[in-house]
Order: sequence, then C-alpha cells, then structure tokens
Amino acid sequence: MKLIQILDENGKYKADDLADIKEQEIRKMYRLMILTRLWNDKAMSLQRQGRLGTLASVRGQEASNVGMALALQAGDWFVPAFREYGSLFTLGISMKNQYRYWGGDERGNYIPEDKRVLPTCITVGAHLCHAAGMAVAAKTRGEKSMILSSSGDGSTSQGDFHESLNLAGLWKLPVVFVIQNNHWAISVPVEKQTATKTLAEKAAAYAIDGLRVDGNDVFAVYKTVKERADIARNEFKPALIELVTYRMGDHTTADDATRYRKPDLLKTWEKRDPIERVKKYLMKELDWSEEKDKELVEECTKEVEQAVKEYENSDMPEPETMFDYMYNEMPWHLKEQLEEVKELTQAGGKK
Amino acid sequence: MKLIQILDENGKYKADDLADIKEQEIRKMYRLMILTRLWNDKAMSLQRQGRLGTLASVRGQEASNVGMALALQAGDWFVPAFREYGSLFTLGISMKNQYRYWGGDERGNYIPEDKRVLPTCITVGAHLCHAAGMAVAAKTRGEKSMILSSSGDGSTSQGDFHESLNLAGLWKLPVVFVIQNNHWAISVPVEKQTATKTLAEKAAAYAIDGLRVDGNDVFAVYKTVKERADIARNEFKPALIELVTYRMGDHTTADDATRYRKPDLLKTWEKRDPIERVKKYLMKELDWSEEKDKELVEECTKEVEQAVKEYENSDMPEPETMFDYMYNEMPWHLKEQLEEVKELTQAGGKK
Amino acid sequence: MARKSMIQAINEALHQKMEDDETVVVLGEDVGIDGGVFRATLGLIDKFGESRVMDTPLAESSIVGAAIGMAINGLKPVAEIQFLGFIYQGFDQILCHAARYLHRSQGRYSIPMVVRAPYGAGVKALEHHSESTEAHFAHIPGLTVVIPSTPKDAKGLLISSIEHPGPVIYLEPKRLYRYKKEEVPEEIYRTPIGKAETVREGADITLVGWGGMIPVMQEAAEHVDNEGVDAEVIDLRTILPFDVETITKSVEKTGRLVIVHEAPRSFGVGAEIAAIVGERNLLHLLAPIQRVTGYDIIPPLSKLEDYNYPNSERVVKAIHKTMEF
Amino acid sequence: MARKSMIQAINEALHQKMEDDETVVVLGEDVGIDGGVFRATLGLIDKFGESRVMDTPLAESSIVGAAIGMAINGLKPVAEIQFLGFIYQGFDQILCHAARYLHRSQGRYSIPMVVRAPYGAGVKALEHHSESTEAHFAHIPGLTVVIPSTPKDAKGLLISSIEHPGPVIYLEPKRLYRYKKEEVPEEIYRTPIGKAETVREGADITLVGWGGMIPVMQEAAEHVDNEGVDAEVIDLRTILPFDVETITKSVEKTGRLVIVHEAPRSFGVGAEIAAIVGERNLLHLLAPIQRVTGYDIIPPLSKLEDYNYPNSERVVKAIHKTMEF
Ligand SMILES: Cc1ncc(C[n+]2csc(CCOP(=O)(O)OP(=O)(O)O)c2C)c(N)n1
Ligand SMILES: Cc1ncc(C[n+]2csc(CCOP(=O)(O)OP(=O)(O)O)c2C)c(N)n1
Ligand SMILES: [Mg+2]
Ligand SMILES: [Mg+2]
Repeated sequence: MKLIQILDENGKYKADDLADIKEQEIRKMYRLMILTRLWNDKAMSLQRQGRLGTLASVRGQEASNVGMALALQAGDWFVPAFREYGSLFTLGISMKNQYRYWGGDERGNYIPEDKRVLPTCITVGAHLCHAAGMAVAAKTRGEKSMILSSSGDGSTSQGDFHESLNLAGLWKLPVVFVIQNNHWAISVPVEKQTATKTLAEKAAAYAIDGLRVDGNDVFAVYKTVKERADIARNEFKPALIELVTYRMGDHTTADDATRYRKPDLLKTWEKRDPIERVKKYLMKELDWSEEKDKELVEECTKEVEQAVKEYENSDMPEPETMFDYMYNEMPWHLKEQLEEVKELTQAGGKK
Repeated sequence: MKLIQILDENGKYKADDLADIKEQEIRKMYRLMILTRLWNDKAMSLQRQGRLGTLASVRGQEASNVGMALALQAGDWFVPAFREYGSLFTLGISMKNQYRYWGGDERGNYIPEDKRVLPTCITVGAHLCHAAGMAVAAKTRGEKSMILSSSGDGSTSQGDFHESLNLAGLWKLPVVFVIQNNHWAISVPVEKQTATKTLAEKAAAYAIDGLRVDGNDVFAVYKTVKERADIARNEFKPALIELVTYRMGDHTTADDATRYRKPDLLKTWEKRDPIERVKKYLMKELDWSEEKDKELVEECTKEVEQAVKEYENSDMPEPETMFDYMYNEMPWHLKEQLEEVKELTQAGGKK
Repeated sequence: MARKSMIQAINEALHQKMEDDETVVVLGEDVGIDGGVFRATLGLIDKFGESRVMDTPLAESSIVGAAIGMAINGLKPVAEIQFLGFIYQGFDQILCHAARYLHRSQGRYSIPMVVRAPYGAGVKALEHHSESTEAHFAHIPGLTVVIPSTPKDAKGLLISSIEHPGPVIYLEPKRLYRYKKEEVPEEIYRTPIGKAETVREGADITLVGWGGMIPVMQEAAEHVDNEGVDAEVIDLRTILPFDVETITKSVEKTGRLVIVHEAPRSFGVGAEIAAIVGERNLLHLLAPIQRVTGYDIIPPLSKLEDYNYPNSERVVKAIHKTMEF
Repeated sequence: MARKSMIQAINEALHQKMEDDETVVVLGEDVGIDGGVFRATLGLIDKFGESRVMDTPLAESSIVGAAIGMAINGLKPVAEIQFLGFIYQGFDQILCHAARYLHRSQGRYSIPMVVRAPYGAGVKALEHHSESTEAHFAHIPGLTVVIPSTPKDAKGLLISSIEHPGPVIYLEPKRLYRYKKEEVPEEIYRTPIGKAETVREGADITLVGWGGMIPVMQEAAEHVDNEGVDAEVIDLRTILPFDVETITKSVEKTGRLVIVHEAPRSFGVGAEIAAIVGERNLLHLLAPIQRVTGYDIIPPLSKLEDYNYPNSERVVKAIHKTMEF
C-alpha cells in the first residue's frame, strides 16, 4: 500500500499537496510539536526525580499527535488512548492537567465542558467502541460532526478494534480510526502483532478505506486526516488511517527498551525526526532562522515551566475525593465509607 | 470473489474437479446427508411433542456439515459451534447422544476418547480461539494434524473471530476456519452483520487465504476443505473458508422465521437443495434409482429410530450428576452441597 | 389499567420512554424486526425506525462499548444482551468503562445507559441461557444493579433505570416474563432504585430474595404460615446499592434471616447480605443466617434444572432449621 | 538454599517446571525477550525458545482462549495477563470456557492451565494497574483461585498450580514481588492448594487475609501484642476452594474475626468468609466480624493510593473495636 507523504526527511516537499495548508498553520504545527517535545522532555526529567509518575513518552510521534488533532473542526470529537498528549495540547487541554494526570492525580483527567475530548483510555482498544457509539449519536442527530479516535499498532489485535470497525463500516459512521503505528507494543514489534504487511490493509475486512501515511510528516498527517474527517462528517464514510511513526523512547518510564531493541533501528528513525524536517522546510521556505528557532524554544520552554510550576503548586487531592464521581449521587455505602476515611485522616492517618 | 462449485443445482458437474472423489465416497456423502436430514426431521417432531428441548435445525446445511467433516483425516480435530451435528455423525459421534444433548442431558455432550472432536460450543465465536490454541499445540509437537473449526456468519462479527484469525495468520497455524454462512443470525441477515460483500474476503486482514464455496454442493465443500486441510497440515498455512448455504428452518424451535423472512427467499433456496442435486448426479452417473433411494431412506430411518429408542430408553440423569466434572477432584463445598441434594432427593424432592 | 405480564410491562416502558424522550435508543441482537427473542422490544422498530432501534452485529463488547459512546454523546441507550450468559464478552466494557467514565473524567461524562438482560433459569434452555450472576455486577463500583420481580415493578424500575444518570444493569428474571399478569398503570411512573419492597409482613423470620425467587419465597411463607410461623418476605429489587435499612430493620424485628437466590451460593450476593447483617445485627440474631441458593455448579440443562433451582420446599426446610435453632 | 524475592521464586518455578515437563509452555504479552514487565518470565525464551515461550499479540481474549485450546490438545499453558485489570477482555473465556470444558465434555477434556496475573495496588501505577478483583473469579464454579504471599509459597503454589489438572487463576501481589527475600528451596516442591497457613498463632482474635495484606496483618498483630492482645494471623493462600476448616477452628478458639482485603468491600471475598463463619460459628462469636478492606471505589492513582490500601493502623482499629465489643 502506498505511503502518503508530502514532506520528506530532508525537507523536500510536494508543493501541490502543500498548497492548501496555510503558512500560519504550518507555524502553528511547528510550535505545537516543539511544545509537545519540551513538555515531554520535562516530564521525563520530573519522572526521574520522582516528581511525576510513570510516563508514556510521545517523543518521535509529535507530527502524528499534532497533525491529526489540528485536522479537527469545532464540533468534532477526539477519543485518545494514552500517547496523544501532543494532540491534547493542540486541542487546548492544559499542560498542567496532563502533568497532574501523569503525576497520579485523577483531577488531571478532567476535560473542560467546552472541549469535545475524552479522557485518557488505558485499556488498549476499548475506546474504539466508544468512538463508534459516539458516531452513531452524531449521525442519529444529523449533526455535522465526526469522531476521531487514536490508538496504537497493538490495538489492532484486539477484538474491540474489529468490532468497532465492523460497526463503522456497516452503519456508515462518521468516524476516522487513526492508528499510530510506532512499531512497538512495549517489547513486541508490529511484525509480531499481525502477519499483514501494513495495518491499513485491515480496512478491507470492513469495506472501509484504509490509508497509510508517513506519521512523521506533519503535513501529510494533517492533510490526510483532514480530508477523511471531512468525508466522514459530510458523507458518513469511515476510514482507517495508519500513521507510520516510531516510538523513540522506552514504552514508559517503567520500561527499558535496550532489553529488546537494536540501537541502529533508533538511528534510522532519528534521521526521520518529525520536527527537524519542518524546521528545514521553514528555513528554506518561510524565512526561518536559528535565532528565531531559539526564541521559539525559549518561549515554549517558559510555557512548559509555567505548567510545571502550576502543577507542583497545586494542592494534593483530598483523600475524600476518592469517592467523588463514583456515582452521580453518592449511595449510602459510599457515604459510610467516606465517613470512615474522614475519621482516619482527621485522626492523622498516613499521608 | 469467485464461488467454488463442482455440482450445480441441476446435477450438472465439472468432471475434472470431481475426478479424484471416489464413487464410494460420493455414496457415503449422500447417505450421511440423508441420515442427517432424517435425524433432524425426527428431532423437530420430537421437539414439537415435548420429547426434546430447543433444537437448532440443520436443514439445508447438510452438504456443508457432511462435506467438511469428511475432509478430515485421522488425527485431525473438529471444533464445532452448535449447528454441525451432521458433521458429528459423519465423524462417528452417536446420534443417540445428540438426542440426549438437545434433550437437555449433559451426558449427550460426552465425546468418546477415540474421537478428536470438541463438544458443542454455544457462545458464538469463542471456540475459534480454542481451535487456534489447539493448532499451536499440534504445531509445537510437530504433529501432522490440523484443526477444523466451524461457526456461523454471525460469528465473524465477534472479537474472538478476529483474534483467532490474527493468531493463525501470524503464527502460521495448521487450522482451517470454516464459516457456514447460512445467511442468518437468528433474525439478522448477513448484510446486517458486515458491510463486506463476502465473508471470505475478511481473510485479507490476517494475510491468510480466503475461499468461497457453494455450501450446498457437497463435492465442492469436501474438496476445498480437504485441499486446505492438507495445506494446513503439511505447510502450516491457515485458511478461512466461507460456505455459502442457507438456513431452511427457523433459527431454533424457539424461533419463528416468518416474523422476519420473506417466503420467496426460501423458495429460491429450496431449488438449491444440497441433497436433491446429489441424487440427480447419482441417478445420472451412478446407476441410482428411486427404488434404491427409498431403500436407503428406509435404512436410515431405522437407524434414526433406533437412536430415538435408545435416547428415550436411557435413564434420567441422577441429580447428583450436576456435581460431576465440576472439578477433577471434588472440593469440600461441593461435597457438602452434594449431600444436601442427596438428602432432598431421598426425601422425595421434586422431579 | 390493564393487566399485563412482565414482558408486556417492559415493552410498554420502552415504548413510552422512547416516545417521551427522543434521546432514548435501543440496540442489541434481534431487537429490531424480531422484537427481541423474548419480544421485549416488539413494535419499537415500526414506531421509531432503524435509527433508534438498532439490530447490531453479533458482538457483545461493541454492543456495550458503542452504547457507552452513545451515552457520552447525548443519547440514552438501552442495550439488550440476549441472555446474561453472553454478557461476558462485554464485561470489560461494563467494568472498566461504563462504570468508570464519570470518575475517570472527574464528572464530565455521565453514562446514562441501561444494559438489559434476561437472567436465570426456568425456561429449560441451552448452556449459558440460565445464568444468574448478579454478584459479578454487584462487585463493580460505579454500577447500579436492578432486578424486578413483578410486571408493575418491571415497568417502574425500567423507567427509573432509563432516567438514571449512570449505568444500570437491569436483569430480567425470564422465568417470570409470562408468569402472571397484574394491573400495570398506563402512564409513565417510577419505582425507586435502591428501595426494597416488603411484599409480606411477618414477625418471626425474614426472607430476602429477588427476581425469580419471590414467588418461591411467597409460597414458602404461605406454607409455614399454616404451621404458625409468620414470615416477612422482602423483595430486594436493587442489588447495588441495596436497601440495607429495610433488611436490618426486619431482622431487628424477627431475629432470623434466610436469604434466597438462584445464583451459586459461594461468593454470591447472599454472602454480602449475610455479612452486613452479621456486622450490624449480631446481637439480634436468634439463629444463624441461612442461604438457600443454587449450588456452586454450572446451571444444569433442562433435565436437572429443577434440582438446582431453589424451590419452596428448600426454603421451608431452611425456615424450619432456623426456627428450631 | 538461596534467598529469593517473590518474583525470583516465580521465575524459578517457571524455569524448573518447563525443564521438568516439556508440555509446559508460557504465553502472554511481552513474556519473551522482555521477560515480562515484572521479569517473571526472564530467561525462559533463551532456554526454551519461541515455540514454548510465546509473545502474543495484544489480545487478552485469545491469550486465554488459545491457552484453553493448548490445554485441550496436550499442553500445559501458563498464560500471563500483564495486569489483572486487563483480564476482563478474556473474562468470557475464563468463565464460560476454561472453567466449563471438563463439565461440558462430561470428563473428556481437562483444562490444565494457569492464568497468572499481577494484582493489587502498591506500585503507584496508572488506571487498571492496581485492581484486586479476586471475588469475580471466586464466584466462578469450576475455577481454582490461588494467591501467594511469600516467595516460598509463590514457588510452591505455582508448581502445584501448573501440575493441577484444572484451570487455576494465580494472582501475584505485585506489591510483594520485591518486598523481601527469604530462603526458597532449590528443588521442585509443592505447596498444597486449598490449605491456609497460620502464620502467627494467637488466642484472642483471628485475622484472615491473603496476598499483600499479610505483612499488614502481621504488623497489626505485633502492634496489639504490645497491648496484650494475642492475634492469630491466617494467610488464606487459596481463595477458591478456601480452607474453611482452618478459619472456623481458629474462630472457635478466639471468638473474634477480622477479615482484611484490599479489594472493594461490598460483595468481596470477605463477605463469603463472614457469611460462612456466621453460619457455622454464630454461637462462638464474641463480637461482630469486621472487614477492613479497600473502599467501594476505583483504585485511586498514586497520590491517593495509600488512603485506599488497608494499613496496619486500620487493622488495629478494627481489632480494638472487636476486642472492646
Ligand atoms: C487491554 C490491555 N492489555 C494490556 C495493556 C498493557 N499495555 C499498556 S500499553 C501496551 C502496549 C500498547 O501498544 P500500542 O497499542 O502499540 O500503543 P503504544 O504503547 O505503542 O502507544 C500494553 C500491552 C493495556 N493497557 N491494555
Ligand atoms: C456470544 C453469544 N451471543 C449471543 C448468542 C445467542 N445466539 C445464539 S445463536 C445466535 C445467532 C448465531 O448466528 P450464526 O453465527 O450465523 O450461526 P447460525 O445460528 O446461523 O448457525 C445468537 C445471537 C450466543 N449464543 N452467543
Ligand atoms: Mg505501538
Ligand atoms: Mg448464520
């Protein structure tokens, strides 16, 4: 299957394909990718210092993250797995809250009322069913909106992937399933997930279109997802889009990829860095300079540091909040247990 | 996708394809299909009289049932769903025991030690995973054997279908997944299961071969399954085979298909009856006659009646047998409960 | 007011709520033209069309999972699982997602959905068609689990469940679907979730059960009444969160408790009731709490079904044992 | 004899049983070159190769389901579910198939398989990584459910589980994986399934728990020892079928019982123990049975994890309450 690409690793690009992406948008993409990487780097260092919990690094997948999210329109929904905080930032979810979430504070998962975004879903594949159901609702209402889900290569093995795509194909749902194929599911390479050469070709089993995109090319990601989002929204035609990218880090901070991954693989992919190639493009085409780049990085660093500060200054969640939102109205047994907790903590229980 | 056919509904056949099927085998197929239909007819009438429980009729699917089972070799395994008792008879599973099973007696599900057959599996799709796992075992041992599973068109929607086929494709397992596409899952037509035109094309998602066969043509079923069984056994190449057939009866005796099915559909398929066309072939090619046919039917009827007699003469299962085989060794709590039951039944508990 | 069977009452509740609230949709296997294998959804597709009455592919995980998505995006789905024994393909979606989105999103996403499923033995069906595994759902924080035992409650509780802001598992004792008819109010009404119903007052012993066990307990109560034992019969109606007050008050009065359920005994719902009554009412107890239940086995096929299903004889025996303690 | 952690003991059991019996195979996500995310399967692939140590696709239903098929066809699979919170995608395979083939086939097909899963809180992980839902498995007739609490038992119980002719759910308290080292015999040995272990004898009160709760209970027992209360501590080790005799004998001696588990309280394993002790030992009870448990909530993320996880302070409080009753 053809790999859709607009901008290659050397900054070469297909001008025709790029024509309808505005300069302003390109700058925005670049900025968001840098922001994401900086947030990520900072998170990794916080984690190492014990100031953050287990983290799934998004390094290497910034173009996929940012490109797909930017393709959305007001009214569309985003349904992420757990390696999409670049997308979340793109959609205006706060960096502070993501620190809180990965710092082990449920409150970080709160999504403001004005955002059509679901919280992080850890169970691999499960949220694809939710995306399909949300698309049913949108279609039932005749709403002009679509649902974009994102999940990893590993998710394509799950029964839920199959059931969701089958439903989408059958009911012609306004949903686009993006797979960030970062080549790994923890230590399992994608060749050990399935015998097909690509993940996109699995779309055939559901009579929906499958597309394969260079996931480190933010232009191609953006453009392809946007096109398919438009089609989903306007024509009720779902799609499966495989973004071919690479997990440059460990699976999470609890993992050590050197146990199972040859270092030369990393080198190949370093050359395909999603941020570098946009920088090359900017330099060549949009009057960019090292100086401007430095400024941008500094500006973004400040933003990240502000988020860290807010995160670290935010209060510890109260123990009682464990009971919040278990039910819309708290039943008697939780009330009783809440009283137990209050008694214990007032008596100076272990923090 | 091409539909593989050898013998059409008028008894016309492709002589080349038929060359390697022996006369004796053809007679056997015919006999088994008649036996299956007679068993089925008798079961339906027993059910109506309250002498049997809910039954899933196999009428119309005799060629699929018999053809696939005959394709197996000693050492191969058969993993059925619940609409394959024609296959079970073909493999030497007793007709009496099938009456017992559908009569609500667990003992009917017992499979003799010398048969490589699994008991009826009601959960749609689940047994496909078992078939895959059995194939792993066969391959691990380097055994020359393969696993044949059978399930309905409805099963292709299940996550377990996906996961099993993915495993088979990935690990190159000696397994053939047969789908008896009888066009219905209770009241849901196959067009409401999936958007693909065929079920066989779903094989593409797993990089395995998909084949589509006239499921009412016992020659084509037999030959195709046999070929793929040989390939699976010898080359570790799995396959998905869709047998296009038709459920001529209700879903089960608890169902009433007139609620959702147009009668003219049935008429079309009556003309494609799997038994009639073999009869035509026999008449034309193998010196068959109405008289011989009558004799055969009489002979088979006797066999069925003998099975009914044995079924109806067999003792009621003892209440204590509910506790049998829950564990390889009965734990204390079941022993205690068993004592309770004994006390109750000795005291003349409700039968 | 007309006399209706439980299945008719359920069907009526669905019709009325779909009319009343256009965000209510129904989905599941065979819920469309077939009207469901028990006819619970009969006539809905004619009235409300395919966009609100959805025959799904045969795939329970996505039936539950898609319903969750619908609930997030503004609908109130009522998903049918054809038999409780087939819900386990969708169990992850119930436990890890339906029950958790409200908390996971810190209040942003309520999941107003109902999963209906016929449960329990009594119709002499095939394997997996007779399961009574309410305990699995009761042990899922965030869920609400409801089981009616009469046509009237079936309607009222289903309406309450559909209007409930969170996920409700609504289990229908299939044995009672057509067991008896009773007067069922025509209009929309609510039977409160979380409230048990004392269906027979008594002074000597408390019987607690739900679903298909209610007629069995009532029969037993009548039986011992002739012997001068005055049994109180409580229909729990909601399993999670259950009405502890009605139970403990009754035990404070009677000092004796028999719990009846058709599910396997060990680690069943009866265990929690026994445990909590033991915690709260130890000094009131005049005898050990008894459990009359299905055995810790696979529900037998039809020939032995009745030997596993608790009957009034077994309940009477437990009452005797308790009274004689 | 060398000192080993629980994870080392588990790893050793796997190495030895795979050497000992060539039908033993291991499968699961990341069990190969990675050695499992907790290193339980470390080194197996080097020694036994890919045909016996299988990295599976990310698909729990087929991990369990394929293991069932392997068991039917002559292997003894040990399947790893990466965290107990992800087992629910394969729950149908466990409940409806692994636990039922023996009965369904009327004795023809035994399912000698083990499903291993790390369970419980204590490692400050993400959602679904801290669940303790043993009660769901305990309510499945046909299963055996085992939970070790020490390196020595972990090895002995895993060997017994692998040799067991039926399906075993073997839950590993991940918090204790590296909690302490102890002498673990080098050779293959069996710790009996179905037998609890009295890890501390005492006359005044019985504490029953399992897995991660054992150190908590021991700490509490030491604490009240200083106050003159002599607590007996029982490590249940097998949840299904559990060792009722050891518990009831102890309660007959002490007259008091506190059950400790980290799972949500309601409808948890503690309920069954309380119910059965209430049934059998009502007249021995000097005080109501207490349960010290996790709350009926979703296990909190790291910041609040410790507030849900029962600690010795909470156990001591329950002991005081029981003693003072
Ligand atoms: C159902 C389920 N099983 C297991 C896990 C544990 N786990 C977390 S991430 C992961 C690998 C996911 O791989 P992929 O889908 O490719 O996403 P990626 O991590 O590469 O972004 C696994 C096995 C899980 N989260 N959910
Ligand atoms: C997991 C599961 N869900 C629901 C059912 C109830 N049910 C029994 S048969 C059936 C339809 C099966 O259709 P198909 O797979 O095409 O097989 P057929 O009945 O046509 O042979 C359904 C929904 C079931 N047995 N298993
Ligand atoms: Mg990946
Ligand atoms: Mg069918």
